[in-house]
Amino acid sequence: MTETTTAPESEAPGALTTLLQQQFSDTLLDFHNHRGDETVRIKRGAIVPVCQFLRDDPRCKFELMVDLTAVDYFEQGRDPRFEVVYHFKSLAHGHRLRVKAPVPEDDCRVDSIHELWKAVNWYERECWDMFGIEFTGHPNLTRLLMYEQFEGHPLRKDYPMDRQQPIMELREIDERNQYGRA
Amino acid sequence: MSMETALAEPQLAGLPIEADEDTSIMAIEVGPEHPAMHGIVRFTTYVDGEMIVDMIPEIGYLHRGFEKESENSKWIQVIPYTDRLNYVSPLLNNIGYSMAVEKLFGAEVPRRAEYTRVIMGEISRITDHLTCVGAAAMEVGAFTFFLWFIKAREYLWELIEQVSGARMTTNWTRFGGNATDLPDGFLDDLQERLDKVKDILDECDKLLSKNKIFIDRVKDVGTISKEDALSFGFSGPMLRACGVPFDVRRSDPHSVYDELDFEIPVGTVGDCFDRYLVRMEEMRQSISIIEQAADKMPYGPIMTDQRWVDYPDKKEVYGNIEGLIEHFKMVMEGHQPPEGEAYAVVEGGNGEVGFYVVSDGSGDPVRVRLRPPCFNYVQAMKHMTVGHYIADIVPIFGSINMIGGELDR
Amino acid sequence: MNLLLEILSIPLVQTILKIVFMIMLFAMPLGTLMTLMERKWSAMVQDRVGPNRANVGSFRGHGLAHIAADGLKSIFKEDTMPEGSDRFLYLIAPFFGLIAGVSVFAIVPIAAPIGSFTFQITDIEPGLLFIFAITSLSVYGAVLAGASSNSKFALLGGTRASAQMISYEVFMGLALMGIFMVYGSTRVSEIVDGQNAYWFGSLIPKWGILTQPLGFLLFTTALVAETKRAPFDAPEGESEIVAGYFLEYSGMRWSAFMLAEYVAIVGVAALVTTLFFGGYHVPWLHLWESAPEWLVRVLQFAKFTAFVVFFCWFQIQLRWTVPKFRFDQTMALGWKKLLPLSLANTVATAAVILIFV
Amino acid sequence: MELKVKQVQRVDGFKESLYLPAIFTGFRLTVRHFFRNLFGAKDVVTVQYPEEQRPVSVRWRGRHRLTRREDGFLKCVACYMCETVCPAKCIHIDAGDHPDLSVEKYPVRFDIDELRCVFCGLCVEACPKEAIRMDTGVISMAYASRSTFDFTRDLLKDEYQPNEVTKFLDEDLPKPKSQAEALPNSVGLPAA
Repeated sequence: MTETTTAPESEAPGALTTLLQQQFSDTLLDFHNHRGDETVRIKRGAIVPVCQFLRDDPRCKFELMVDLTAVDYFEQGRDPRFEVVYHFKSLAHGHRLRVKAPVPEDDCRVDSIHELWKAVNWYERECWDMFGIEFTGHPNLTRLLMYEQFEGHPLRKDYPMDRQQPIMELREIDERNQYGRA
Repeated sequence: MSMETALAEPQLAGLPIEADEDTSIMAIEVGPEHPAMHGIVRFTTYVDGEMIVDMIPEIGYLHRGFEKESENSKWIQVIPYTDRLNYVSPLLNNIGYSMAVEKLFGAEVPRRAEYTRVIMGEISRITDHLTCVGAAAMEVGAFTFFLWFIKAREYLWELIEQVSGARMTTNWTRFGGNATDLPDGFLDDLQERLDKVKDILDECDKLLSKNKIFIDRVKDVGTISKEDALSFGFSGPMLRACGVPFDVRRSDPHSVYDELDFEIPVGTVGDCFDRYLVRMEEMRQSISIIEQAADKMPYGPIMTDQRWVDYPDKKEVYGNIEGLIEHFKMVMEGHQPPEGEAYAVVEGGNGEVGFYVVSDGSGDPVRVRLRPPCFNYVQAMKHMTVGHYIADIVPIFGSINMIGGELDR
Repeated sequence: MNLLLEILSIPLVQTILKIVFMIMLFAMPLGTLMTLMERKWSAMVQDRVGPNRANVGSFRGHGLAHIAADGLKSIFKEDTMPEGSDRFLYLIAPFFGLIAGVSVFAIVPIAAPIGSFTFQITDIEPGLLFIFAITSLSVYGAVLAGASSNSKFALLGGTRASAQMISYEVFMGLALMGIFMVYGSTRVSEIVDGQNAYWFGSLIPKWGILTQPLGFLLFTTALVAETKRAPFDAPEGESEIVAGYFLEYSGMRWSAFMLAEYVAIVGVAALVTTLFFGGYHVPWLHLWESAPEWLVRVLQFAKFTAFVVFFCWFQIQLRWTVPKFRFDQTMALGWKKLLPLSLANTVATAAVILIFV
Repeated sequence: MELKVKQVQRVDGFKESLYLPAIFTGFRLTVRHFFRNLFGAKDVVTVQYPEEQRPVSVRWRGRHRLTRREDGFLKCVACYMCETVCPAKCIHIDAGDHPDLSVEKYPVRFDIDELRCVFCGLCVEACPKEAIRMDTGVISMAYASRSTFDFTRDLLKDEYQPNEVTKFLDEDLPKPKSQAEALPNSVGLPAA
């Protein structure tokens, strides 16, 4: 467990961050080291070369694409609104890395990295399903968890919690929400 | 149409084939309602005779909006939801989520709490493996094996009940510690029950592990190579069965696992037989971990004394007004971890369970993301089943231990 | 009184009475009981309690009322028929298995004959070969049910069942060649009587299990495969093809399939007892020369029943012990291992008989 | 601790390919279980439910109950903490002025919809007065009608009979006659 300070340890760049700074100096936007999680923010156009580098370079050697998701900063009013978050794990070196790529709302797309790891395919589909972030070059970008007729993208913050989809019967839900006894 | 020609057909390699009278290919819907589908998942399987030529997994039937629900809750209210993710090892999810939020807080967990977490987590892992191996064995016909395992699981769930107050919906961890300490006499009871579980494991091992009928069913079935497994993002027993000794408990040591001695079982081939053996061995290792942790169990508090991480002590709440106000504020406004993001991993029952949490400093999470291990396994189902018989779906699917709640969230 | 005796002495009446006894009072009740016993015994193996909830008033009888409850339930359940099914075939399919199952009892003797009166429905010359012919009919039950259900799972189950039953039929006959050779007949009564002989004075009875141990193993395996029970229950394959060929059936027709399976269990037990365990002959009973004739018959019937019940138990125990084969492994085992073995057994038996007898 | 790796043993040799030895071993095990369960020595974890009930642990989170003060009235002060913390949002409280002047508020209405409840126990932890508990040990609530599950203040007693209509009316509340009676602490009496 890390020390109980909230002071930013983020100032000192980690080894991987330094490496990425050297290699992709023009695309690296930001980095931090909060709570020991090495994190870099990169321009979304560079996601494919960066991931390629992370997978193939012997100093990185990230065999595992652990997780791919997005975060919606709508309520925080941040611009760009979305951030696609990649988590990587290297078994050879034992380190982890988080890569984030900001995606604006009006041009909601990022390049697909499905050719680098086979696991990416479904993660990108899920991300599209949930956030509406388009992964250009993805072979089969269809809904994964929701059904085809679903309208909207449920994990966007402006998708209301209690929104009724047209395919659902409203009657039963009204009944359930009526709290208390007759 | 033979296997080779069927695979050579361009449309078969990719997306749905129209199964019509001209081809000998038949489409079979395995699931969503099917006895071998634990949880609900659908495999549209294309078979040539009994040989699978293509398969389209479809998930989402159990999607309950865990992440959306969490983002509309307070931080503490997410813990009960995590029980329902992997519902055969809920404690590991509790622990993972709490670790993620503790990482945000920068909170330190007392050692006794860590040791109890290890014990409870390993019990949970055993129940997970018991369910998985038992169910997989049941589906290849070893029903007795399954019910003996269920009996063993029953012993362990009663233990979990003694500590947390519920068998499956445990809601046991809190930020900075655990809700309850181990009750009196728990460690003796634990040892007694672990001995029973060990006996059952030995019996079941004799019953099945050397039975040629069983070996025939699982050997060289659902084989996946090391490279493919890594590319598909496998973790946990599935990856270890391929021969990669990757265990989050060792690679990213959390809790007090680096003070405990255990071996990581690995397989060689990466087929269902290896997965079965790895899981069987892992249960024995877990028992040994529990015994070590019980021996080393330190005395001390089970909650961190850091303020604003968890509710103040009940004595404070009842005794003085500051404590009461702090308690009131924490309940009404929720726990407020500092702004930032954290990714915490635990070795779950069937792989790396990761929680990615983002906070903006308020009482409501911005993002709670679960990285489900079986998501990757179900994605690889097509890769593992094509070329096998339709009956092989059952052991392969059993061995990946898909948990619907975790997969669809 | 005389009239009654006279009527009873008519062979046809005797046969009908025997049929009624064998089917209605022996095979069917045992088969029905097996439906419960399977559940109770498997519960004991698996450290469970088993069914014990059905009750008539306060009578539970450790689950005996479940037999009645199950019967009533299946009678009153709706008899559904899937859309697009072949109506006629769908309706008749369940009864092939039942007919084949009970026909085994036509040749099984349950006690030694008294004068010209045999405790056996018919003792025909071809004996077992006739039985093989009849039991092959049960293939039709599975195939027709699978083909007429208009369901893919049922179709797969039906094809599996037909392939498995036909191939195991082949060496079931071959496995028995040894028995035919040792006892020199295909007539059941002669085989049974042949097992009443002894080696070393009257020390060891010449039972089929001792003269043909390999034949016993092979024949039992083949019979278990014929009844499509574990470990050979790929045609049902409840985890992969749901319930196989009888997936779409409900109500009484489904019960007919189940009953056929359990009657077949009793049939298998009866055949194994008759062919390999001396049939009704109680070993060493001939040493007690002053035994009254009725007591001998009662003892013989009791011995026969005890062995039948034991083998029923054995089959059920086997089912809850072993996992099941995959379909292609069943076929590979049959054709590649058991068929050569039974051929070898036949040749070896013939050689031994030629040289030593 | 160093990384220790253990290779699992795949046993598949000639002895296994004979099928029979393993089947025989298995048979011995199952027969042993069979006879052990046939004659006494029940190693059965099944509970014959309605007749016998499993002893639940003291920490078991069952149906809720509202604790009472010594005068028999509810301890609850209607502070809304449990309602706030409840993840299933199944608790609904309406506060009212308590006739006993020593108590500021009391729940005029305290409803728990047990069908929505997820039995997480967070309400018990949040309560500053130990007014709500889940220690009744009631493990299953199987009633015939949906409305039976809407537990009101009056039904959250220690024992609950769904068919018995009980009402805890406002007339039953204590009616203090003097200041000293209403506020015993104000005249210096130690709290009980």
